[in-house]
Amino acid sequence: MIRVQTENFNVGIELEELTSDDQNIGAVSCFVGLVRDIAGDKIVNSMTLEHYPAMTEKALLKIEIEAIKRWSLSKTLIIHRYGRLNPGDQIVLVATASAHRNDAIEATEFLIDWLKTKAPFWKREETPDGSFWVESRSSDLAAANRWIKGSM
Amino acid sequence: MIRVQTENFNVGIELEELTSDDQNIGAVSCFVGLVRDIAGDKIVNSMTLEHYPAMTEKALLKIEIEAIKRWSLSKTLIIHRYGRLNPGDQIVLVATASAHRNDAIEATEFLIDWLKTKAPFWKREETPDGSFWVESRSSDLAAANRWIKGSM
Amino acid sequence: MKLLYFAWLREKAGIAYEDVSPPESIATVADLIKWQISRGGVYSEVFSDISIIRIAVNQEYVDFEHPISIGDEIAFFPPMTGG
Amino acid sequence: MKLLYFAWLREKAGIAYEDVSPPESIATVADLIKWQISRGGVYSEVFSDISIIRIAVNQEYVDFEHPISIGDEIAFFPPMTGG
Repeated sequence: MIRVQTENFNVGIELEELTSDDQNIGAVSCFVGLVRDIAGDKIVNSMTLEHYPAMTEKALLKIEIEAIKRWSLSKTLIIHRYGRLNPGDQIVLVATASAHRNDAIEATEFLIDWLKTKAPFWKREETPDGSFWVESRSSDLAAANRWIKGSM
Repeated sequence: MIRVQTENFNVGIELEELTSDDQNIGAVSCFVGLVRDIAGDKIVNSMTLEHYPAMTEKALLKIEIEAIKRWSLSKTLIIHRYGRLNPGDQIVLVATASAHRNDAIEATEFLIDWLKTKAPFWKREETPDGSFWVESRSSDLAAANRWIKGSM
Repeated sequence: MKLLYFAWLREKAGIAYEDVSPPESIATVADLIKWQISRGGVYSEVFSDISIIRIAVNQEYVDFEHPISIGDEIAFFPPMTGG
Repeated sequence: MKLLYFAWLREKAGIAYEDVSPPESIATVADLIKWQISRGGVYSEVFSDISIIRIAVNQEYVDFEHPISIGDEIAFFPPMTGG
């Protein structure tokens, strides 16, 4: 399931829904990304996430489908927020449920890696020295490329 | 932090506590293990976890310290239940918080891998054909051994 | 043809979107970028370093040689930084 | 010396723990296991396949050659299956 929203989310409730009504789930893996109050050596007062509404869910769905093809998953969930966020705020939740831990753990890692470089979001950080668009990192690209194997 | 208990735990509350009062946390990774209603081809009616009380927290603490040595972590949490559990019940929670996602993700994976083979818990499954002690898997040992590098 | 700009491309362009009607000779994304630059104004700055520009045509990632046609929605943006 | 048994070793032994006083010649865990087997009863069955037995002395994992001494807590159990 994909959700793109400005509102916060409750991880506990989301994970409960992920595992309810399926007692063949043996493993839930989840990742939460949060706004940090420091980025590099800059103080971050707030962060604004811009996205491409017509494309975002489509791109996330594509990533989710890829995960479902690669691993044996009972459920998957991606929630990504946009708009203005403050340090400590939750940005993104990725969670997967599976019979086996390897599938859940690897799929979660894959989803967050691909999401970072393939979902149309852009972060701007507001700092005491002004606003700056966050630059993409080669390490994020390298992390995403680990999972390439011809498809997508 | 280590907790060994019979009672259930609330993942949402635990993760909130993990990130409260530290706005330099950018990533939370967590894993929840649950009792499945099927193991191999057997129906599982319930599962009983035995442990070695005098040793369990000591062993878990050792694993936790090893994770803190290897990765840059703001917080770590391991909750492991023992006693009688039913399909769908939560068994174990591993969660880590870090400034960066790689540390959180890798440390969580490490913790669950080592915990499976190095913490003194033993599972017995109650099935329609009787009770059976769960045998350790070579795949779990292989997963744990990935992280060996001289220490511990 | 609808052009969309995101993040710092939007700021440099001064607009989030615009409707354009390039001549028929403009057949690919690369052609379109050259044509936009030829129109003058902010576009030479917007497209000054195409190594850090990504494109989607009709909400699908494409490369610079991708064909374009009337009615397409063409988006220009920097490398994504979500998650 | 306190011996503890867990999981199926506990079931085979029929007890969760016992206090034993082996002679001084019993210097290692391996010695202790042989001595237990020599005492007869269930122990030859408990220790029939030591490849699937793990040991802790004073709550630390050790191997079969680990020395033991008076006052130690020695635990026998199968490979762990937590998590």
